[in-house]
Amino acid sequence: MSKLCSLAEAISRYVHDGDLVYLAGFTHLIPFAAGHEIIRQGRKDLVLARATPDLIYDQMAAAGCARKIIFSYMGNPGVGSLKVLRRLLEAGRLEWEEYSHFGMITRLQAGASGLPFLPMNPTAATDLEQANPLYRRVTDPYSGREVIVVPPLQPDVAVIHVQRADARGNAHIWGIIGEQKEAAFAARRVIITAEEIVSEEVIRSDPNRTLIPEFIVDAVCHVPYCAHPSYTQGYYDRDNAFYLQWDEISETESAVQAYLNEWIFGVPDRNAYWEKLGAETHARLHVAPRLSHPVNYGAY
Amino acid sequence: MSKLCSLAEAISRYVHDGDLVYLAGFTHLIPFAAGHEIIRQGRKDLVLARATPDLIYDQMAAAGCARKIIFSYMGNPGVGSLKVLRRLLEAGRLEWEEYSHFGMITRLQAGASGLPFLPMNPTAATDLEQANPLYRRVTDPYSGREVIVVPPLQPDVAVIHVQRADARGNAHIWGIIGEQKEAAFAARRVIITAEEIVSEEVIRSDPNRTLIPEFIVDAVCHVPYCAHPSYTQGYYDRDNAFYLQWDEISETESAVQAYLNEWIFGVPDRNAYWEKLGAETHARLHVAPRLSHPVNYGAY
Amino acid sequence: MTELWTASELMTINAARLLRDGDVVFVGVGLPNLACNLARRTHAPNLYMIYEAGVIGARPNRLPLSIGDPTLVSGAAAVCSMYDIFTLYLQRGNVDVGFLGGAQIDRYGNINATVIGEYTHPRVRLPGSGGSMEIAAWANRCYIITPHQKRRFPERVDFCTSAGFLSGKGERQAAGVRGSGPQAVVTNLGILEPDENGELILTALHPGATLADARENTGWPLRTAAELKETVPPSAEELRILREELDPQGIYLK
Amino acid sequence: MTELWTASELMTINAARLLRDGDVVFVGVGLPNLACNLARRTHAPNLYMIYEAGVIGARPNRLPLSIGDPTLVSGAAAVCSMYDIFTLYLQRGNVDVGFLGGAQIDRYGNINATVIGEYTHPRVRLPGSGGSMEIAAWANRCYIITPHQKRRFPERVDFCTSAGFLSGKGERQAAGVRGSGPQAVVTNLGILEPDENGELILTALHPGATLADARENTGWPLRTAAELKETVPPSAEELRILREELDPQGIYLK
Repeated sequence: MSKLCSLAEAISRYVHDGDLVYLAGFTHLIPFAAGHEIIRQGRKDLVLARATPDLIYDQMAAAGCARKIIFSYMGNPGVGSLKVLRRLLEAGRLEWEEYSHFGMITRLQAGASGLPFLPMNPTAATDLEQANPLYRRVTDPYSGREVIVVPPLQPDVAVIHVQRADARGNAHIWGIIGEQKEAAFAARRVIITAEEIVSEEVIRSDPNRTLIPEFIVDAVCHVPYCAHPSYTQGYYDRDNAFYLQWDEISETESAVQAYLNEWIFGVPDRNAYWEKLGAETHARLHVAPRLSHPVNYGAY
Repeated sequence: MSKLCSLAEAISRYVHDGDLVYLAGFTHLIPFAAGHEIIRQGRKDLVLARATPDLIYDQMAAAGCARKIIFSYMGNPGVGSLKVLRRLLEAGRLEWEEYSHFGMITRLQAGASGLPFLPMNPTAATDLEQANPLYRRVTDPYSGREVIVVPPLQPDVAVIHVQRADARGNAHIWGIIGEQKEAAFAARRVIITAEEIVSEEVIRSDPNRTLIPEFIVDAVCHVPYCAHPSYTQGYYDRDNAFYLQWDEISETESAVQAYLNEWIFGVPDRNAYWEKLGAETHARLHVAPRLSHPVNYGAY
Repeated sequence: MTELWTASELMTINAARLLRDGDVVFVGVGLPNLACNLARRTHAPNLYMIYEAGVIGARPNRLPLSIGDPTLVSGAAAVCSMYDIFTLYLQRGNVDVGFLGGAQIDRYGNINATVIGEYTHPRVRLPGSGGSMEIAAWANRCYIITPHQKRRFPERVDFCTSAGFLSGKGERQAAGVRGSGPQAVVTNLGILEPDENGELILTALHPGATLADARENTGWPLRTAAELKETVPPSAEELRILREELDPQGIYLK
Repeated sequence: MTELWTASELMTINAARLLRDGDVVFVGVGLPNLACNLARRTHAPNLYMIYEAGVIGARPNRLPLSIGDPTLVSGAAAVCSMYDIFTLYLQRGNVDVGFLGGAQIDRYGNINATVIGEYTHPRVRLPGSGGSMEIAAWANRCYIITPHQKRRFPERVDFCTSAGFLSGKGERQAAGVRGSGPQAVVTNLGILEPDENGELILTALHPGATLADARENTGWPLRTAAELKETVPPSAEELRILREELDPQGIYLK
């Protein structure tokens, strides 16, 4: 059964006010287009969860979509601060819940596994544990020593960007895979955005590459360049210049609102956004091919 | 640094009397050649751990290598009993320790993760838990309900058969991946056997396919057809006829010893074993190619 | 009983009919695999087959002869590790149907696949749980296919490898497992289903089988449903698919 | 201080020299990445670089500008999930060296990367732990590269994001973490190392830097090693590799 639909339809159908939303991807494959569409559709009171909020949650918070943020590293990767989120936190205008990367990812793994908690070895750094009551301790029944545990995180909806998927939602991902699989299995609803929609035959030629199977997927959207200014391995480069530029834009509320008006509210969809970026940016982000050696599954 | 050596050298150097040994592979990629070499070298008092002992542990037990077996399904897959192991257990001549598949695999996952235990949801079937004191219970600090936990399994040595590896031990595996990765990371020493030794360039053309990285590997052995009568996806078929034949051979001690004499002690290595199988078997197990569509990593 | 079909064919066809279109099924080899493939070719074209070896959405080109047959992998939708299949798929609640089997099934649908006699001094040592302890607990629904013999249907299993309703539905509910337990046992004589207390009672007989047959071959006083049904005989099309397409060599259906 | 090299170059070169051939290093971008690549091109050709994004054995063709730069992936030995990198690699004990950084490093090597002021009412909200809480605990050895400034070296951190020696070595040992903690802090003035109680003391000065400089820029009464060494000046070859091969545009080394 095909689950193909437009990104606008998918967001409208599966992302609701007040939802706990996980836009997945560690630096790689961040579904910016989905964040922009959520902004355009004016969602409110979202709980935004991501290990690294990155620019996309800075933008969504600036647009007023967020009630709370759950994170483990609130920086502009390779640049510095996420200034919108930082201002909101320093002003007490946004709730937050904080983990280390491992704590955050362990919450997703527990959520994806259907477990009530998962353990981690102690780190001796207890300040965050004291600040966040969802960190707990459990006694190892074998040694009598303590481990740190976190509860499952099960987002209402996860958006997962992938290189290629078939129309049913079986998805191939390569390059940095971060927490894509765990977020998809943890979530109650899953939206796949894909650079390419391919035939089942392409997916089924390499089943070990499929991280997400169709039957946990609700919608499949064909969204080329979805990840810009993040990137899609093999398809286009990370726009490091824009990450630097955001550091300037996000200095002032007015520049941020001007950006939202021009680049989010001012365009109908990702196609228009990509066209607006222009030929020079397209050329700058272009990448030459470097193909994997195929493997032989055998015609059994 | 190349870790290439013969399988005989690797077994002699890294498998010692009394070791806890894990020959990995769920139905697929079972390193029969390594088991046969352990038999030829006369190792004693081994603790043999595998989710599915399969014929290889039946043979190793028959050869007197084993003191104890740790398992979760002691059958001849698709055929019936493992008659050697069954006789030994019924006669009280072999120690055993037993789990469900999930319990066994969870022990490996805990061992691979460096954790003192991992939880599983309760199953309501408590007889095995009562029979095996390594199953314990822990209270979920969030709900107050109980989970079942198992401790880590960290084998002294694991043997992992793979389709292709480079000389340093970076290994590509596809098809059924079972517990290969978990067993390798859980073990103190790792022997890789490979159908093909390839250049670094082949491995590095597809880093997402690498399940085992060089720096946890101690030895790399080039052993084509290592898995027969199990199989290697894309390289040769499973020898179902031999699985049926073993059901007959293993009826009597004398037939088993005759088999060991002819097919293990009677051949110096896997090459000779494969040649001895003969052209008809080679033809029967041959498989036509079915290649994966390559993916593009980009020349960044 | 008529000889228009074998007992294996009869059980496979009746098991296939229990599957619903869209079900995600945790499949074993042998009769459950045939039942699933038959359902896909008849009333449940969107049945989704996953295997404990970590194969998702398999489309085998030949009859798989083991749970890890390479034909399950070539052309599958996805392959994952065993840890993933038991956590992300089964424990997470993504599996609708599991098939179970064992040497003994008791009055409350508990299954023994571990040992006849004492655990520490086995009279007959069986293979053990494999995946079944968790499948029985966490799949939404479970089905059992087994020949109807007194020694296979004792009042109480020697060892509870996989939980049915324990000593009654309340006890399973109290244990807090997510799955609803065994929903039907398909035998060569008919179909047993749990009553409101989780006791297996006879709800249908196959054409030609009698209540006396069933009682004689059950190790507890077998009760029947208020309205005992007769199953619809295998159709020519069901038999044709099994014999010509799925198991032409009669490996499982003899 | 001479101007034959920048402070960044000096710190990078001295950090590189702390690495041993064969070390498995958990690398961040920026100076740690440059230090590792410099070590690989000089005395540690078998240095093995892994990244918290899940990249193993990276061989970047260009200077990576973020922890998830695609050049780290193309041509790498392996890529795995974040859960795997923190469990199978870091928690399992497969990482020899971790690099750490933060806004504050205190007398006992504890690091604050979370907040200046109160946690619930932040004066300055910093990015937070990321991977560093676990790296500081579980990597066999940790190194810190940081400019030597009084505000960066308080007596006690406002918030302990990553554990050094807490209030002394005994307390870290009692906590039972596997790693041996921070082994050196490389600054633009010299090198600090923990004494037998885990207190950071000055063990070496760079050419031209003075003890007075170091004391003035440290927020606690800085003690020195019995024998205070002077670091070997950067060699022409080390500087050439940094400037010509690794960061020709001077992105990190200005």
